[in-house]
Parts: sequence; C-alpha cells; structure tokens
Amino acid sequence: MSEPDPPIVLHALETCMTTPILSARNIEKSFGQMRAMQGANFDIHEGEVVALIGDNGAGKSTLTKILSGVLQPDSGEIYIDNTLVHFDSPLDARAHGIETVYQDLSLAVDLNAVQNLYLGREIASPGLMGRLGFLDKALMRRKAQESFARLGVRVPDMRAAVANFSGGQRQGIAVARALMWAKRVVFMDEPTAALGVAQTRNVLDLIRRVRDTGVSVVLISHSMPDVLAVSDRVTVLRHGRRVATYTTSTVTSDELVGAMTGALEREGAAA
Amino acid sequence: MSEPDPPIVLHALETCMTTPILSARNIEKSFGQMRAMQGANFDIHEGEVVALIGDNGAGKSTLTKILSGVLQPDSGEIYIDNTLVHFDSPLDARAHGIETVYQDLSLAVDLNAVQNLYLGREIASPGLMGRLGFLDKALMRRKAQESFARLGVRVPDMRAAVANFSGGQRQGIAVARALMWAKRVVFMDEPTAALGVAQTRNVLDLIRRVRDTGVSVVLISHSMPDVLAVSDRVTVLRHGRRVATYTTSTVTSDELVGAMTGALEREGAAA
Amino acid sequence: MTIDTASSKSTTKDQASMQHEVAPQKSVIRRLLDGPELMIFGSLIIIIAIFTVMAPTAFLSGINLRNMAIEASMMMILAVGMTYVIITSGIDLSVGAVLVFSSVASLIAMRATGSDAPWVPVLGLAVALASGAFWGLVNGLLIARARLTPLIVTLASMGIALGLARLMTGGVDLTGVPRSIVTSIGIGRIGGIPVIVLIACVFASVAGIALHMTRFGLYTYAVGSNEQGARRAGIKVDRHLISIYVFSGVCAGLAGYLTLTRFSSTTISGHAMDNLKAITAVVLGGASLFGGIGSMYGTAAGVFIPVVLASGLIIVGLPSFWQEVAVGIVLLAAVLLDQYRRRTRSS
Amino acid sequence: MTIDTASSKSTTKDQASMQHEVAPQKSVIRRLLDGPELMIFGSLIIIIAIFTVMAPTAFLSGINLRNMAIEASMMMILAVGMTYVIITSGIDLSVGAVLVFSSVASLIAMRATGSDAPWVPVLGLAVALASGAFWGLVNGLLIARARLTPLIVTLASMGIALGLARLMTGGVDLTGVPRSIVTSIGIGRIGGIPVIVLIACVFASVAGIALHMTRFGLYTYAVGSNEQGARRAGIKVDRHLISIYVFSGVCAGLAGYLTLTRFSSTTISGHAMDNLKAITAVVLGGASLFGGIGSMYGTAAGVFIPVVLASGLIIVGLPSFWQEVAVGIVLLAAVLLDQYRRRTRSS
Amino acid sequence: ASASDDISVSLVLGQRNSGFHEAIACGARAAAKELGVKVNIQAAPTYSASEQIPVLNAVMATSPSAIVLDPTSSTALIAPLMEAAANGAKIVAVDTTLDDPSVLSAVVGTDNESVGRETAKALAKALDGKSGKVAQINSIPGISTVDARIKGFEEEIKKYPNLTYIGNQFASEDIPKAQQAYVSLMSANPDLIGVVSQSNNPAIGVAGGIRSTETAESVVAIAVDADEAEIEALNEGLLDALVIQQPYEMGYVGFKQAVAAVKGEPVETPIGTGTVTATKANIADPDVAKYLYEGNCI
Ligand SMILES: Nc1ncnc2c1ncn2[C@@H]1O[C@H](COP(=O)(O)OP(=O)(O)OP(=O)(O)O)[C@@H](O)[C@H]1O
Ligand SMILES: Nc1ncnc2c1ncn2[C@@H]1O[C@H](COP(=O)(O)OP(=O)(O)OP(=O)(O)O)[C@@H](O)[C@H]1O
Ligand SMILES: [Mg+2]
Ligand SMILES: [Mg+2]
Repeated sequence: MSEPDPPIVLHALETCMTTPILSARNIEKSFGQMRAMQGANFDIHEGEVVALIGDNGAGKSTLTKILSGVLQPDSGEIYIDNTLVHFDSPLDARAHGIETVYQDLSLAVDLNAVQNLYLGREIASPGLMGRLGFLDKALMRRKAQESFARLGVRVPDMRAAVANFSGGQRQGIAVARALMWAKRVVFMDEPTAALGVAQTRNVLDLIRRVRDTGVSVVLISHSMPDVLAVSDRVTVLRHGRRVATYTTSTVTSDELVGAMTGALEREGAAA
Repeated sequence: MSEPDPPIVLHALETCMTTPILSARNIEKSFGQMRAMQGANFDIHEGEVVALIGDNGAGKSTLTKILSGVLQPDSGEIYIDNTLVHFDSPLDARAHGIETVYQDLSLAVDLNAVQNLYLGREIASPGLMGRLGFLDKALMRRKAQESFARLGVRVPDMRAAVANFSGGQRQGIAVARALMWAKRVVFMDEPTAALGVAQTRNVLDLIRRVRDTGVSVVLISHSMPDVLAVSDRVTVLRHGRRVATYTTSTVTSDELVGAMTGALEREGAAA
Repeated sequence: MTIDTASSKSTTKDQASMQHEVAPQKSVIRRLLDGPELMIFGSLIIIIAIFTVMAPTAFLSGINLRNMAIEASMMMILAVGMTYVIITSGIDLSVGAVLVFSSVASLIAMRATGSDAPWVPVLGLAVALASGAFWGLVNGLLIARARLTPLIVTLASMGIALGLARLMTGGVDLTGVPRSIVTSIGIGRIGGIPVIVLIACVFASVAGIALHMTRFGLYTYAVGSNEQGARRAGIKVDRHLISIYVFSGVCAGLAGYLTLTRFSSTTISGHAMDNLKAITAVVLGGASLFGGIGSMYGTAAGVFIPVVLASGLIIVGLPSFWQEVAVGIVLLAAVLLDQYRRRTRSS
Repeated sequence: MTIDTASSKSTTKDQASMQHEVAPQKSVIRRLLDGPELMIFGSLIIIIAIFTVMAPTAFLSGINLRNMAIEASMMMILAVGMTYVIITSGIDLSVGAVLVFSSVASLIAMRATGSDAPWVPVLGLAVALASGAFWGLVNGLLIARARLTPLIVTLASMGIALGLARLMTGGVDLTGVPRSIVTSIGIGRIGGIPVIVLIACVFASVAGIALHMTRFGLYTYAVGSNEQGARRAGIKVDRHLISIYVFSGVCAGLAGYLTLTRFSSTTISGHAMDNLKAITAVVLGGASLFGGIGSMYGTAAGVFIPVVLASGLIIVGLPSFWQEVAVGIVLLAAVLLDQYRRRTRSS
Repeated sequence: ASASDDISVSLVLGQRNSGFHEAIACGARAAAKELGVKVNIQAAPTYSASEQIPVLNAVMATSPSAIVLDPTSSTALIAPLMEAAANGAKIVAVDTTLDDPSVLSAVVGTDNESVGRETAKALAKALDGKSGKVAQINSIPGISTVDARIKGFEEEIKKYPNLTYIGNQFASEDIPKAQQAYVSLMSANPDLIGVVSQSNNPAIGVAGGIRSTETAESVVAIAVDADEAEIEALNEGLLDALVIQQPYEMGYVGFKQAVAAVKGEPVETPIGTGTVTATKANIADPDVAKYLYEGNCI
C-alpha cells in the first residue's frame, strides 16, 4: 500500500525549497500480522529539529529503527540528499552520519560507561600496540569524563558496569554516546523519558547546540512542552502513517494531541 | 547516620493530625561503596497522592523498592498505621495492601498480557480442577480485556508474549496490574515515562479516581506539570535524603526544581 | 479497591481505537502451526518417511517400533523434568547419575528385604523416587537458596551421586531384580503396547498438562522469563525452583526404577551421556537455554529424533562410524529447517 | 560534530554535583580483590595447602608438580577458547571431538609424508590447527549466520567430527608420531619446566591479554552482554562470533597436536568429557553462561582446581570412588565460599 | 633385597565399574595380604590413556616400590612409565603389554586377539553348523584390548563359511544404546542368528534386547567377561556363552612378580593366563566357577 498521506489538515507545508537530507517514502513494515508501518513518509532538512510524535504503538520506534538500519522495511524507499540508499545494517546508516538513541538504550550493561561511550569506535593506543588492537584506555576515560561533564550526565563510577546504574544514569550515557558521534542526523527515541528535570533541560539545550552546528535532530517525545520548546517542525504518526506535519511556531499543544489521537480525523480540526 | 532531616525550608508541615498509613524513618542503604539511601524519611496518609521527586540517582527507585519489600534497608524503620513492620519480601508488602509499578516494569516478557496482569493472583477454575491448579483462562482474559479498556491500555494481541510490545504498551500493562490490585498504597515509579499523551492523561485520571476510593498513591515522575496536576503533596529526595516536603497547592514548579537540584541549599529559597 | 469496580467515563475514545488495533484472534490450530515445535515434528515425520521408504518391513516391524518407543519413553521421562528445569533457565547435569543412584538404592532395598512379596517392588519404587527426590532437593536448595549456578551444582551432585552409587555396589553392577517387575514392567505389554511406553505416556501427558494449563506451569515460565519480576509478583520463586529440581530428580528416580526392570540389573556405567541427551531433546523441541520458552510436545518430538535416527541408520545398513556423522548432519538439517520457517514467518 | 568541540556554559552546577557523587577510584589491587575470580583462587590455595600439609613430600615433589602443570596446561588450552565462547553467551561442546579429529588428521598427514624431515612436524602442526579452524568455522557460520543454537550446532559437529575421525583411523588408535616431537615437546623440558607448560602459558597469556586489553576482547564482552546493542554500535557481530568459534577450534587443534606428542599416538576414545571439563573450568572461574562476564585468570584457577584435587586425592590415598564424592563436595564448597564473599561485599 | 614391610605396591587400573578390573584388584589384594605388602589401588574413571595417565602420575608421586598396571594404550603409557622406572619403581603390566616392553619387569596377561578368537569359536560351537548372519556389538573404538578382540574375532569367523559376518556396531558404553543396536539389527536382518560382544556393557544391552524381543531361542549371544549381570543373563538363557579371562590370576600373579622384582628375586615373564568358556551347563562347575569375577576391591 503506497497511497499518499491521507488528506489531513496540514498546518504547514514542507519547509520548502531546500532538499531534505533524509527522507523516507511509503515505508511498510509488518511483524507477523501486525502492520507497524503502513506507508509512512518522513523528511528532515539540514540543521533542523523535527519532533516525531504519536501515540503508543504508532510506529515511531519502528520508523527510527528502519532509518537507522536496524530493521529493513518490507517496501518503501529511503533517500539521502535525494539519492536512494539501502541500509542493510546500522553501519550503513552510520556511514551516512546517522546516530541513534534507541528507546531500549542498547547499552552493553556488563561494560562500563566509558566502554559504552566508545563502543565500536575505540581509540587505539598509539603506534604498534594500537595496530595490535590495544586500546588507549586512559585517553578514552579522560575524554569520556569531559563529555559526561559537559552533558551533565552523572556517572557514579566510571569503572563499574552500567548494569546497576539508575534508569536516568543509563539514559544519560546513551544520549551522550549518540550526540558525541553524530555527523548529520541524530534520532533520539524518547531520550529524556527517564531523565530528571535538570538533565532534561541539559539535553534540550544540547539538542539546540547540536542543531546550530548543522546536525539535524529527530526528537521522539511524549512531552508536548519539550516538543514545542525545542523543535522546528513536528511530524505526527498514527497507525504507521504520517498524518500531519506542522511548523512548531504556529501550532498548539492541543492541536498536536488532536492529531495524535485521531480526534482531528473524527471531529475536524476543532480539537 | 540517623540524624533528622536537614533544616531546609519546609513550605508545608505534615498534613498534620491524621497518622500516616505508611511511614519510613532514617532509611539507610548502600550498594558496595554507593550510599543510595542516607537516612531518608517518608510519610503518606490515607487517600492522598504524594509525588516523590528528585534528580537522577537521588534514590527514588531504591526507596520504592525498600517500601515494596524488594530490598531490605541496612537500617531504619518502616511503620504501617504506626506499627513497626519488616518487609522480607514483596509478598509482605503486598499483604499490607501495597502494590508497585517498578521502573523496569518487572514484566515476564515471555508471558502474554493477561498472564502478566494476573501473575501471582490467577483465577482458578471452579471446583476440583481449580484445586488441582487449573486456571480459568477465559474468565481472566475477559476481565483483563475490561481492565485494559477502562485504562485505555492498548494491547495489540492478548495472546502474544509481551516481548515484542512497544515501550508504552508494556508500561500500560504494568500500570494496569498495580492499579488493579492495590488496596492501600500504590507506588508508581515513573509510570508514564513511556506513555503517550492520551495514555498519560488516562493514568493521571486513574490516579485521581484511585485516590478517591481511599487508596494512597506515591507518584514518582520527572514531569513537573504532571506532579503539580495530580499530587496533594510533594516530597523531594536528594542524595538519599528527604530534603523538603511541600503542599502542592502552594508550590511552584521552579521551587520544586530548586529543591531537587540543590539550588535551595546553596542559594536559599530564592530559586 | 480494584479498577474493576471503578466507573469509567473518559476513556471511550481509547476503547474505540483499541478495537482498531486488536489483531484477529488466532485459532488453536493456527497457533500450533505457528509454534516453534511444528518444524521439529515436521523433521521427525520426514525422517520417519525416509526410513519407511528405504526399509519398510524392517523399520515398521512391530519389534522395531516397540523398541524405539521404549527407548524414547525412557529418555522422555528424563526430558520431562529437564523441560521444566530448562524453562526456568536452569540446567540439570545430574539426571544420569541420579538415575543410577536411584536404581542402585532401590535394588539394594529390594534385595535387603530378602523376600519376593508383592510389596517389595512397591518399596523399590518408593526408594527410587525418594532417592531421586533427595538429590533434586539437594540441587534445588543449593540453586535457589544458596544462589549457586545450576551448572556447577548439578555437576557436583552428579559426581557425588555417582561416586556413592559405586560405593554402594562395590563397583560392579548388581543383579537380583525381582522377576515379577521384569516381566510385568520391563518386558510387559498391555494390548501390544509395552508397559514402559504406557507409563511414560501417562507421565509425560500429566506433566505436559501441568506445564501448559496450571498455575505451576505458568510460574515456571514466569520464573524463567524474569526471575526478579516473578519474585516481585509474589511468586515464591525459591520454593518453585526447589520443587522443579525435586521433580527432575523424581523423573530420574522413576527412570532408574524402569531401567532396573528393563535390564534386570543396575547399569552403572551406561548413563554418562543421559544428561546431554535429555538437554538435546529439550532444546531440539524449541526450548531456549536462556529460559522462558519451551513446550512438552516440542520435547516429545525432540526425544524421538535421535532414537529414530539411531535405529533407522542401523536398519538401512549404514556402517557404524557413518552413523554418527549422519546423526549430526540430520540434527543440523532439522534445526536449520526450523530456523528457516521461523524467519519466513516473522519478518 | 562531536560534543567534544561544543562549548559549554549552562552545566557548571551539574558538574559540581557530579563530583559529589563520583565514588573514590579503586586501586588495581582492590579491584582484583573484589573480582569474582578471587575466591576461586582462594579455594585453590586452600586446597593446595591442605594437600601440602597431608602429604608434603609427595604432593610437592617435582614429578607431581610437573605432571599437574602438564595436565592443567592441556585443559587450559581448551578452556582459553571456551572462555571466549562462553563470554559471548555461547557454548562449544565440540572441543573434545575436534581435538581428536585434529590429532588424527595431523598424524595421518605426518605419516603420509613417509619422511622424518624437520618440516614434517611443522606440517603436522599446520594440519592440526587448520582442522581445528575448519570445525570452528563450521560452528561459527551455523551459529552466527544461520542463527542456530550453539548447543545443537556444536553437539552435531561433535558427532560428525568424531565419526569422521573414527572413519579415518578405522576405529583403532594410530601410532607413528615422529620421535622428534615426542621428545622435544611431549616429554621435553626447558629449564626444568615441561615444554607443554611453557606453550600453554604463552598461549593463555596472549589470549588473556587479548581478552582484557584489546578491541577484540572488548567486543567479545559487548556481544555477550547485548548482542543487539553491539550490532547497533556497529560491531560486526557475525564476523566476531565466527572468529571466536574458529579460535576455539584452533585451541582444540593445538591441544590435539600436543596430545599426539604426549601420548605418541592418537587417543580417540579419551576425550568425551573434555567439553564438560572445559566448561566447568570457565564457569568455576566466574564466567556466566548467560554471557558478558568472565576472565582468563578466573579460568586459570578453574582449570587447576579439578586437576589438583584429582592428583591430591590419589596421593593421600583416598579410594577411587570416594574421590568422585570428594571432588563434588569441594566444587560445591568452592562456589559456596565465592557466593558468600560476593553477598557480604555487595549488599 | 628389602624387607616386605618397606615395600609398597601401587595398582593402577584402567577403569572403574567393571568386574574385570575389580577382579584384578581382588587378586592383588589377596597377594598383598599373603606377602604382607602395602597396596594402593587406583583406577581411571573411564578406559582411556588420557584418563589413566594422570592417575599414574599422581601414584608415581607417592614413590611406590612397584607399579602394577593394565595399560590402556600400548604406546601412550610408555613415556610416563619410563619416568616412573627412572624414579626407581618396578613396573609390571597385567592384561596386556606395551609396544616397547623393555621398561616392564614382567607381563601377566591374556592375548586379547585369542580372546576374540575364542568368542568366534564359542559362537560357532553354540550354533552347531546352522547357517545365517552374525554380528558384533561393542562399546567404543579406540580401546586397545577390545580392538584386539574384534580383530581376533574377525579373523577366526572367516573359518566358518556357514556364518556370514555382517559387521560391528559401536554402541558406546551406553547400555540402552547397545540394546537398541541389537533390536535394529534384528529388524533389519531377520536371519540374524548370532551376536558377540567383546566386553560387559554392550553384552548387558544385548541381553536386554534379547529379553525384550524374546529372541533367546533364535539367536545365540556370546560375550566376554563374567560380571554378575552377565552371569545372570547366562543363567536366564539370554546369553549362551561367556569367554572368561582370569583377571584374579593376573592381579595375584602380577602383584607377586612385582614384589619379587623389588626384592631382586627372579621374575618370570611373560606369563599367559588363559581363558575359559562358560555356558549355562558348566558354570556351576568349580573349575569354571572359581574364575567368575568378584567385586568390591578397588
Ligand atoms: N519486533 C516486533 N515484533 C512484533 N511486533 C512489534 C515488534 N516491534 C514493534 N511491534 C509492534 O509494532 C507496533 C509499533 O511499535 P513501535 O515500537 O514502533 O511503537 P512506538 O510508536 O514507538 O510506541 P511507544 O510510544 O510505545 O514507544 C506496536 O503495536 C508493536 O507492538
Ligand atoms: N543494585 C545496585 N547496585 C549498585 N548501585 C545501585 C543499585 N541500585 C541503585 N544503585 C545506585 O544507587 C543510586 C540511587 O539509585 P536509584 O535507582 O534509587 O535512583 P533514582 O532516584 O530512582 O534515579 P532515576 O531517576 O534515574 O531513576 C544510584 O547512584 C544508583 O547507581
Ligand atoms: Mg517507541
Ligand atoms: Mg529510578
């Protein structure tokens, strides 16, 4: 099924003439009989923060995984800079500068915070040792400490496995990891769900700073205030389809909620 | 260390003369060298909603686990109706009518939604079969369906293992389970962190309805709007200690944030 | 209060959308076809078909069918307990040794009576089951209460039980099994069906029903799926684990008693591989060593495959050494097929 | 961009409180003492002390120390590979069979040359290692690419490898191992230390350093800790798993070659329990079968305990069957002690 | 020459749980008692060189005056035994010998190929000229003594043109597996008239198979050794003949030779102990009964 988006009230058209750096067209994905993606579209332009919102089970995480190379869609296309691409693995997405904070965090809980931060991108020791696969643990620890401090992530013990960290502490590490490495697009699947007030504020600040360096951010969140505070545009998913896209400056929380719950569909735009 | 709470500005004294149904005194708990609870106190009265807030790692989940019988404190006392009690296991706490939504949800992911809802409290078949341990699956499924509907929890497939459910779907099941069985106190450790807007609203509604039937609710949340919307009082934890308690009607979001982050301590009450 | 009694107003909208998302309920048959056990049954049927075509008279002869059924029955009894253990994410390496210990203890007890009264075999059975239960209790206590790794605990109890069995026999197999049980159970038949097979069928059916339809079975899955979660839900996890290891021990005790009746002597050195065989059957049947997943009918299929292969390969005349090679290849083919089916179905 | 280059203003407050919560950094010694391996070392030392007191001259005789070291070395070589495998949450039941296969293949190759030129032993070693690598590759491909359960895959390859080894030998042990390697390796010593022990030490040290200090080792823990997470972090999980099973196979191949030099013949009947012994050593050493946890020095201690026990119990003259009982009891005592220490430490 | 009470002799057996090895131990104990010599008996868990050598090594560390052992391999034990000899111990091999016997003070044993030939003869005798198929069911490949017996059987059976040998099935030490192998062979070859097992465990499995298929009348089964369970099967009519070695003699004589070697007295070697073929008819004869294996000596 690759019919176009349903004719829903669009409070804003696409931010116009610039080509999106990442866009998805007619993505379909089923798990057994569950049709999680039913022809979803998605676009993000350079240096913008797009909030991706929707009800539980709307398909936000599934779309994120597809655009991060974790899942392969049943059908549909993904374009980067208008070029058709195929992501067979997360490595492919990463090669295009895409980083992701997964909703399940995807940390290796038996490793410590530093090892998680650098997982897959360790700093080798200088010289021969490095070529033999030895790692510069001291350097990585120092840099990690800097990064955590900058992000306001509190790590109770740099050498302890993250298995016993609190929910927020783990999430902080996952967020730090994605932001540290992102080149073009960061997907953040509910990055602040377990974070405290100060930490959440930090992450929102950071999202803005990242955006200002030209990296695009896709923020998935159930917190309308956060969405309104930080995003440039909002895309709403429902039953695996994009049902609306808004420019943040012209939309209200109630309108967003209406679009998510389908009140719009049933009752018109008078939510 | 069982010194009394530090002399912090208390915007409200205890709700006064009624005795708390559950109270904790001078709770200490260390994990190795990490002192997660450093003499925490906590009180909740009948039919009130107390929000328990604090920064990441402040000890909210640890306190919850101690008051649910999951963890045993190193020292300190727990009173129910002014009687000293000891919780050696979650069963002990449950025998006192205490239910909990854990931050990690504590679902058996290989079981389905109905089985999780009734886990530990299955409905036996009538008659001899029941005494042999057979279960009335049909009845449980019917009742579960009713409960989920009432709570607005969407379960994509009642017979599927919850392993592949979305984050919010799982959380909905965990919340439904605790609310369904609570008799006196429900602890809810970030119950809406993964929930959508509508589901969150539902849970907040439900907390109020539960409160109205005389059950007390302890709500742990990082969302100040939610806390302010639903709670009667707010208790703030910091570094494993209670640092303040407020009556919700007289406090602002900024004051709460100040108390959590310690701005109060350093800068006085002028947050 | 329970929310069952709370009235609801504000959620009608969500109910509507809930209906929208509920997948069509599947039929029981559809679910069985979807189950991970199916393909193992499929492999079993393919294997049987091949041997039937290659050597119809010999393979399907009454003698051979009966014997395969007996062989599978003996292994099934061990695998029944192992299924429970593996679903809790445990493992029980001691089953073979406990089998030997139970049969030795049982035979010594029967011989000690010096009588062949009809109650002697009953005593023997009681001793065998009690011995099995004892070792299961030891395992269970060390695993559930002392929180030791099942692998090490059951490895240790395996060594201890086997050593003690050998001490009790003085190192050579004992004889003197009452004739009555050899004829009535060991080689007995009812309506042409070996008694041992009937016993195993009843035993496995009861254990299967308990696993899939009762609270006990449900808790077994819950413990294997999320032990901490089960504990928090008020399940007495320790007690449950202990009873499961006791049950596994009892299974081994029963198998030990039946072994006595089959061979009319103890068979001390013949069971070193029983643990691995039982584990293989359970895993072939779709269970995961990480717990939470598995089924009794899967195990039944898993038990038959090696037995049918062993017999069929001899019948078609494959030389001895090639048989081992063939068994390995067929095992791989069976799980590959199973894996292929699961992938095409779910993504 | 990376946040390393982003400037920071608004977070000084949090930095302050972060300092507050950082636990004092522990010294290397403290961490070693805290490690789960310690108590197993402690148990080992206690066992050694007891035997030393009971039979000082015999137990500490050069002959006995040397032989225990050789015995442990042979097992260590298998356990080195098994440590990697278990940390990835896998299991390798095929090591004993691959050992036999490799030694048979190696010996047949050496005999086929009909020469005793100095390159013949080198050829033999190459054949042994290549055979091991081949079986490891088979295991690894089926586990990583076809996503089959390690237990079933390695059980199947165990049967196939053993069957083929027996086919190649015709079922009887082959002799004709070049004298030169028997004297230089099998019974050779350098500075009083058996050559086999030196080889095992170097081998285990290199593998231990690789596990604990290199990227390869780190990825091994990551894969075992959260396979999906490792994949998402860009680790080539499949390739990594394959190389680990290949490595385990190479370990078995090396052990097979050394076995030839020790016994100057193949030993096709003798390695049925090697898989369980290696797994036991690794788990005794603190590894978890659920992956993500384990260490090479833990494994080393785990290897020595059964070897020291077996030798010590014979030396103090315990009758054979009591030895089995005693080994079981000591194993339990060792893990109980370890468990006790961990509990008192962490809660 | 030294006094008897300074002498300690260690017996290192190839396997636990076998009547054969128990009987060797009993013979050695009897000799030790007679001579007033200390004896230490140890056995490997299973019959293989890689299991026996660690046991031998540990025994060596106790510096016994002599070691009596049944070598599980004719090559693998040479090196450790040379080390033991260099350590001053006299070595006596029982049951079988080594490829290089120079390290041995004495050898007391059976020729295992001839044991195999005896099983073939016993089979032919019991079949009494009938023609049909015969097979072997044995434990595992790589056990040197059994391998020799299999070879002896296969050579001898060729002399009987009425018997068609259809090969050997290895069923491991697993008794049920041997039973299953028997039944499968039966099903595939209805004209199977004879089965031979060269050691005790497969023999017990075969007996179980004969019992459950009720083929005692139509099939002749021959086995080696005289464990209690085998004797019972013989009495039950499931097995038709047992080829019995003389392990008790091996242990007794071997031990005495070892003590003699230590004392510097003359040593007789090699000493062959023969075999006896027991049937249901003659098993009660004292001449045969005295060779039945006893246990509880390890
Ligand atoms: N691996 C899977 N197997 C089966 N069903 C799945 C799987 N992953 C997701 N689903 C289903 O697909 C639908 C969409 O899930 P998804 O996780 O994308 O939702 P979401 O929008 O992220 O929700 P939430 O806000 O709760 O995180 C859900 O109904 C979920 O149950
Ligand atoms: N089992 C454990 N072992 C070691 N440390 C632990 C354990 N559980 C909690 N901690 C530590 O105790 C402190 C308090 O943790 P807790 O989970 O109670 O925090 P929290 O207030 O719930 O935080 P969050 O908002 O992030 O959930 C944290 O620093 C955490 O790392
Ligand atoms: Mg999601
Ligand atoms: Mg928490």
